[in-house]
Amino acid sequence: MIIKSFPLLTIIFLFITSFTMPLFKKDVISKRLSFITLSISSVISLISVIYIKFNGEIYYRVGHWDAPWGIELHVGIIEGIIGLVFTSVATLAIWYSMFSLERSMKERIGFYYLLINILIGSLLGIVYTNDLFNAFVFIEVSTIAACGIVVIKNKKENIKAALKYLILSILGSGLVLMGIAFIYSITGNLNMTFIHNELIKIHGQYQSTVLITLVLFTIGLGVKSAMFPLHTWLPDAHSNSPASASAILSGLVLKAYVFLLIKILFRVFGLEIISQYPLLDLILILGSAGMIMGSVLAILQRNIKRVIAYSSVAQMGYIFYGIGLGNELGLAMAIYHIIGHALTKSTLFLSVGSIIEQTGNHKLTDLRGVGKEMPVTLSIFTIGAFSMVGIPILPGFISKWYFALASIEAGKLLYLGVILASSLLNALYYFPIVINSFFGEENLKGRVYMSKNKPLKELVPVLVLTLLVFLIGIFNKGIIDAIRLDLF
Amino acid sequence: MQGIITNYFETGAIILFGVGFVTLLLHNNLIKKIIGMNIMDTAIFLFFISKGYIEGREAPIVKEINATKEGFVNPLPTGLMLTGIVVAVSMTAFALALTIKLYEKYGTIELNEIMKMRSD
Amino acid sequence: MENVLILLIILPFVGALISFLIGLSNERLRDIFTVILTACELLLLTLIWGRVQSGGMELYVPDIMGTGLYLKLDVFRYVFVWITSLIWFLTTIYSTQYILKYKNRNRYYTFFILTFASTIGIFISENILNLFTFFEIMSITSYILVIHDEDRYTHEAGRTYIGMAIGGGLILLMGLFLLFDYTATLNISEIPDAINDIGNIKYLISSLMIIGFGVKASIVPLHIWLPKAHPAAPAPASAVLSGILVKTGIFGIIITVNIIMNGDFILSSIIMGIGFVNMILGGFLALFQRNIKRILAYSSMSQIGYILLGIGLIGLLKEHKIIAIYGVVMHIFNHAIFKVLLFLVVGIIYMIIHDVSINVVRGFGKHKGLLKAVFIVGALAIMGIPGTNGFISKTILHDALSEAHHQYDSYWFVVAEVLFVLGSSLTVAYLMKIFVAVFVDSSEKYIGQYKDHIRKRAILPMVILSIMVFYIGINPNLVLKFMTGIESTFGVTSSFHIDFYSFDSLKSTMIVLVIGLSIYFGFVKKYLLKIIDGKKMYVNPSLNWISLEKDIYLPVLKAIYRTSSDFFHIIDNSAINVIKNLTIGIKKLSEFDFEEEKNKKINKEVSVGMSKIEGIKDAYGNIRDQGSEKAKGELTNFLISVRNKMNSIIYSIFIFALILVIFLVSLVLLNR
Amino acid sequence: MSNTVMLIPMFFPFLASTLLGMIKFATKEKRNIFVASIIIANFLFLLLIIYLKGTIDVHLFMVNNFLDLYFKIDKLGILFAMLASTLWIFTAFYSFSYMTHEGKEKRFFVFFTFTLGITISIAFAGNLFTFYVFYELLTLSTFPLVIHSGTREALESGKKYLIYSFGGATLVLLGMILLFSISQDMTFIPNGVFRNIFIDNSKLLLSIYMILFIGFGVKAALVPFHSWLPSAMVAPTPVSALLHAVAVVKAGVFAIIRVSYYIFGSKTLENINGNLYISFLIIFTILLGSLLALHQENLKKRLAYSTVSQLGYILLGVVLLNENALIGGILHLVNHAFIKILLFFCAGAIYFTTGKKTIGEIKGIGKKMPITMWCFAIATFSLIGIPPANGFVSKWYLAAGGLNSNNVLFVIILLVSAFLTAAYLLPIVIAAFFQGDKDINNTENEPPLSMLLPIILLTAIVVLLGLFPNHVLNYIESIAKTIV
Repeated sequence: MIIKSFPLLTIIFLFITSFTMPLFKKDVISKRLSFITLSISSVISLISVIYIKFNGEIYYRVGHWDAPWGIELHVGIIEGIIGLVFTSVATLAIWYSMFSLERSMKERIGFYYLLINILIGSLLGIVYTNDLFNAFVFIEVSTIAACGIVVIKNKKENIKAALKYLILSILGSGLVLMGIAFIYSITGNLNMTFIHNELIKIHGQYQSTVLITLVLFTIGLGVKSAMFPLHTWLPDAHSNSPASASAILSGLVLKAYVFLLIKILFRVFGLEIISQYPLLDLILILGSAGMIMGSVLAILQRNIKRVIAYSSVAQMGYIFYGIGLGNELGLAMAIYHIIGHALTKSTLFLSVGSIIEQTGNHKLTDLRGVGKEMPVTLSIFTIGAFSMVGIPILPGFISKWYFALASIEAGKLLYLGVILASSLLNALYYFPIVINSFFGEENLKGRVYMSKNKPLKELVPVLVLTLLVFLIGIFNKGIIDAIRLDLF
Repeated sequence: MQGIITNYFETGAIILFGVGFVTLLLHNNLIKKIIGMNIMDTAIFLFFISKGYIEGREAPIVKEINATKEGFVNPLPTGLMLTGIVVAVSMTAFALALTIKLYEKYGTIELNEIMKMRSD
Repeated sequence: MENVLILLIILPFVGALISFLIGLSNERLRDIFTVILTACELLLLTLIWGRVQSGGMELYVPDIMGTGLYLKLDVFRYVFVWITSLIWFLTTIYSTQYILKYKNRNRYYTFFILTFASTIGIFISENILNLFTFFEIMSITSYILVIHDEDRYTHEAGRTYIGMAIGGGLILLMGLFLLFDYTATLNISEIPDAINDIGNIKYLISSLMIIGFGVKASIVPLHIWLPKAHPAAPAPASAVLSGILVKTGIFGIIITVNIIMNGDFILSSIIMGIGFVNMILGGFLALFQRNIKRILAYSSMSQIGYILLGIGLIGLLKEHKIIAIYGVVMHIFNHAIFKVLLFLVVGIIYMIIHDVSINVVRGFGKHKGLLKAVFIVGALAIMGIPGTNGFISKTILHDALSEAHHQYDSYWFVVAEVLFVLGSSLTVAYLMKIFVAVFVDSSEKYIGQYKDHIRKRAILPMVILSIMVFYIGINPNLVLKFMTGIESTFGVTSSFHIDFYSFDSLKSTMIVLVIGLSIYFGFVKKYLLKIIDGKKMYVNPSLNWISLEKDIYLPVLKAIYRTSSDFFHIIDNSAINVIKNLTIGIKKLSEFDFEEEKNKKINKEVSVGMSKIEGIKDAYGNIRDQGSEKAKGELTNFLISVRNKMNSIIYSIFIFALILVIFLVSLVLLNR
Repeated sequence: MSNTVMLIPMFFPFLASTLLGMIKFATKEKRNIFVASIIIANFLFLLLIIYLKGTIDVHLFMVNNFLDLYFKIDKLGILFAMLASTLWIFTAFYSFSYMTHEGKEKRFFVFFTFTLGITISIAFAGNLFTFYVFYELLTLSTFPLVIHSGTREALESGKKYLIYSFGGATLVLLGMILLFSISQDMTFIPNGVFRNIFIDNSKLLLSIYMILFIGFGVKAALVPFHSWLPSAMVAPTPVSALLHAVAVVKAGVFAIIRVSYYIFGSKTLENINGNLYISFLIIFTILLGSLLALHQENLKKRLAYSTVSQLGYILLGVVLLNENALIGGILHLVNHAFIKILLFFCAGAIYFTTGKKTIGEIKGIGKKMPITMWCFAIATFSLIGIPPANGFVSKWYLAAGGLNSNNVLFVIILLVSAFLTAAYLLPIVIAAFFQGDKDINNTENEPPLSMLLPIILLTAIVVLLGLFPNHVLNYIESIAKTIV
């Protein structure tokens, strides 16, 4: 069946097209190429999701080697959905950037699209692969690509941010590699399924090795996915890149690593093994700390993009929170939150991007009353903000609700307070933005209605994203059920 | 103690890792930091490869000595580490490139000095 | 036929509105209309006298005001209603003259009639909740009469009046709540049976109700509104306030003590005690007053004491209570007549010289024969001189007292007899004071007759009342016949006979007169009449005495008000304060964020940009003011450097290492 | 499927308000006619559906046990919905004139209509989740109304309103989560979802109840979470009136009734002593509201604090857990709605015609605007609870309820507060009618008819409700009988 090779196909397809981009002199061509390839990948991902839905998960052996030796791709429904979300968000982000990227930067346009393609390809690789070392390679590729995107604007903040990101990422991947070495040394396998089977048998003899490995993976991937105290690179990196890049970095890149962490913790080791160590509690604590501190730090920011970047820290906190709960529902919700947040955060970054683009201001104080000038964009932003705060039916609310239920299920009632406090804090920094831009006599003085509105065609991708946000919220039941079915 | 001496490869790797990490931590000079990272990477490679090596066995490319499976060491770690080295080199290259850029913009590669001149 | 009852209420209610509407266009027509209206009411009542005598009337209108409207008219109630109608009829006639020079005449008539309607309502309600309803309406409508002048004094009086009326109403309501909760009925005739079974709580209930009604009846110490409100109102309004409205409270107390509680001994004794206090205190304070209206107001209080005494006696006398019943009702009836008469006389004085201070109007009445005559009639009646109606009711009450003395044979009743006489004597003394000052002393200022100021329609009511005073005094049995049957309401059927003009009663009257005159000459003339600036002036030393309102009630209320207000102000802001403090905390953290920029910009930034919650500016300001600038500067710098370091590459790596170590150590430790 | 017809009165306003926002009207009159016809039509829809369909329900959108948008028409809901729609009509007409002063009328009417839909949805919400959804939406849709004037002060108050509301909603969410985790059912059923389940962990139940109560209590201005309400007075008068009378604070109270009697059930609450701890807060609420009202110079703020204390009465009726008290509570909910909206309308009319806001300024205004002030006076007497006005009837039942549960203290507080009510409202009336310069030119200066008429009609309703309360009373009694 050709469909079984679709996952690999998307990865290879994206890589190949990206390498051909430098061949073309004109930026326009790479721009369109990137858009076309990404949209094709999304269609393919959609097909594979549908296929998986009806025929079960795909195990695909690369180059026909059998499992323990060759590289294997494993695409279940979760991977499928995440892949679909990644490709479609990327498509929409690129669609958006097709109109706007030139306005914020003059050079290296073609290079940007090349990096995006590589980045998405490698992220898909991280999501799909069933091979640890393969995952490591994809991590490194994606790191380089992501750093490249950060530094695509030739400004000193960008360079510094990229360097910080790079150094921490290298450290993280070093730990991951170390972890892989440990795992390999005790199991002799790199294929996740096989490692798991092996570990079940032998983990009793290698308790401290397993423990150290767990820590290496958690920290290694944690730093890449901005687990709370290790988030320091994130705001600089995300806030300085172009809007579409921020959307992808914040919405997708972080999620790929955290998803890999989930795979390693629960597929490679399995709940049985990790529940012997208090690791999950530590993750839960850090997750909660992230939820609170991310928001608190966001309140203190004055640059709107930094606010949203810090909000990402808080939202990643939710995902770690879900992982840390260590029960089925928590995990399922962590994955649901990956999806929901990917969409919401991209929406937010893209709408803020267009606001900054149109007004040239990025300070909160300068953005007052902007709702009158660009009501459509700001309405989109408002919907995103509502989701973050947790207004019912939007995905943010669904996540919070089920996270809460999961923590009750796990018997961790006190942590409910964290969820509530964090959503209140979310309200505390999102609402003033919304209110000050829409309302207020002083704020609206001198603003002309719809004067800075973006043309509707440029807003289409953002509108589509908003629609997706709603859909994810409304059809949460199906998604969550599918995730739970495929979880272990 | 016995274990440390027996597994001298691993011991060495860990020591190297520590050296690398400390270098990374304590030096303000960006180049030295990158060197520290390289040392760390090397430590990991050493560790990984040592896992693949068994005393007295041959590499699987040497055909004459032992044709059986037991005669050869596992070639996979070595192969993996080749990939790893490539990745590490590219990373280093990228980091160095960024360092040059940074020097262009800030005029120094001492991080503590850069820290003091916050732009915003 | 039963529907007449509802007509009795609706007629004045609707009439009030109609008179308002008429008054908008034609005042004269309105005056005539109101007079006719009250006349009709009086006529209607008189017509149904026979019917009431033969057994009373009842009417139940369901589905209104929640409980429905339950009206009842028996002889007891009929006496109240009839005298009310009569007084209103006369005062309305009087008003058409008196109120001419006032503003807001239309409003006056509307509320005058509304008060009338609600008063009728009070007297004929069988459901005690209906009674309460009308009681409250009356309080409010009469308030508007009290403050009719709209000057500072009337407003102050009005404030006391409405405050006490509403407070009293609520206490009464509390009593009713409890009553209904325990007895599950609101019909006055059913309560006595129900209340027997509920234990001592009935004393609480009845005390609450007595306090509630007692405010209106101005029992001590709830009387403080009365001497303020009565002088404040226009004379016809004062007349009805004193003559009728006070009686609504009395009516309530009679209902409570003698019907609901069935003349409970303890309660009756207390009421009797209060009656004496009222009697003596009212009379005593009346001696000092210089405002004639206020003297009369205190006099009302004193007369209320007699009525309360009678109410107490009804309870004490048990089987023989019929005599006390007649005494009480009779005195209520008579007091209404002569007190209204006196107020109307004062009203005439006021109409002419716009002042009623005894020092100003001295000698006014020396040459005014008719006025003098009517005043004498009223004065004699209130003193209880034989031949007037006051003598009749006081004699009955005195007989009742002797009867009780006879029945219980206690020394207390000796004291009581003495007090009774003293009370009457004080009455003589304060009336002498008015009479001598206004009608005997001479003054050059007031020689004319002022005939053109006064029309016949102002004189007529006074004449009618004077005739009634004498007619009842001479022919008491007529009134007794009129009242026959009131005892059935109290569940007794015996009869009684009194020889009014016996030697004893005449003798005691003489004693009273002698004592009264000696008080007047020995005390009033000597101590209260001083020569100031070459003129004889009455002084009022009681102004400097302790005043219940100013020295006790108000300070206590104010203290309670202040402390509770302070307490609640704290609570009011508690939520805000908590948030404020939280934000101060956050602000402190974030302060360095602004500190980087020039100091001037900070304040702008804070006020414009970051103030998320109200009051944050203050909070911020506070921090800035309080903290010593230098220390804060260092702290801020430190915080800035911390934050910058946190964000730098070097420290990021440190954090990374730290977390790694923490994870490893804690896992290792926790695992073991 | 025909049951879905009941969604019309809920969703018609949404649709209509969107239309209103999009259509460009030639004249103000046309727009006013449009708004009026929307609101009246919606009222008719409601009547028709109640009349034709009776009590029906519909699952609009059911995902699972929890995510279930479920609407049900029951008697309590009908009461609330009718109250809201009736008052909305009055407010609409009142606003046509009033809002000409405030400007930005179109925005006002868009949100105004929208809020109607939400309020009716709240009334007919069939489970706690649905309720919660619309409860949140209510905050959002009323927010633009609160900050209508757009001044700094308005924005600050708006923020306060939002923060308090969301704080409360967050607590509600927490309570809902806990509740759902033990009951797996959040449908509003008379006598509650616990009627068949025995839960022995009474402390947990109690804390859930407290959390929900306080969460909803924020909207119901429960002390110490009330301070958003006085600050929200910067809103235009029709908005304040609606906020107070029915839309926001009553939604909070309504929620508490739903939670107490339709989720927990009176028996469960009695078992867990749910009412005991709450009642302290309520006593504070009543006393604080009425005492602090005395300190307010601004007329609207005084009314706001008065609302705080009156809401205390209603809550008291709800938590006493006996039939009389509940009847009193619900009746007071209705009565207070009419009285308070009337008071606000009068205050607004004064502001509209003379621009006067504080009590010191309005001396003698009764001579200029006698009709308005007469209506104000009647409302005042109602609120104090002087018979035969309607406030008295509800107070009577509340007191009876208080005594039924042997709480004399409550009754005393009720009366003290009534006295304080008199103390803060009567001076206004007195000052308006009997004080002020006598010599100034007393030409009558009433507000325009479209403002005066609602005032007069509402006064008529208040008086009629007081004189003939029995129909409403019987209806409420029938509700109370099923749930206590």
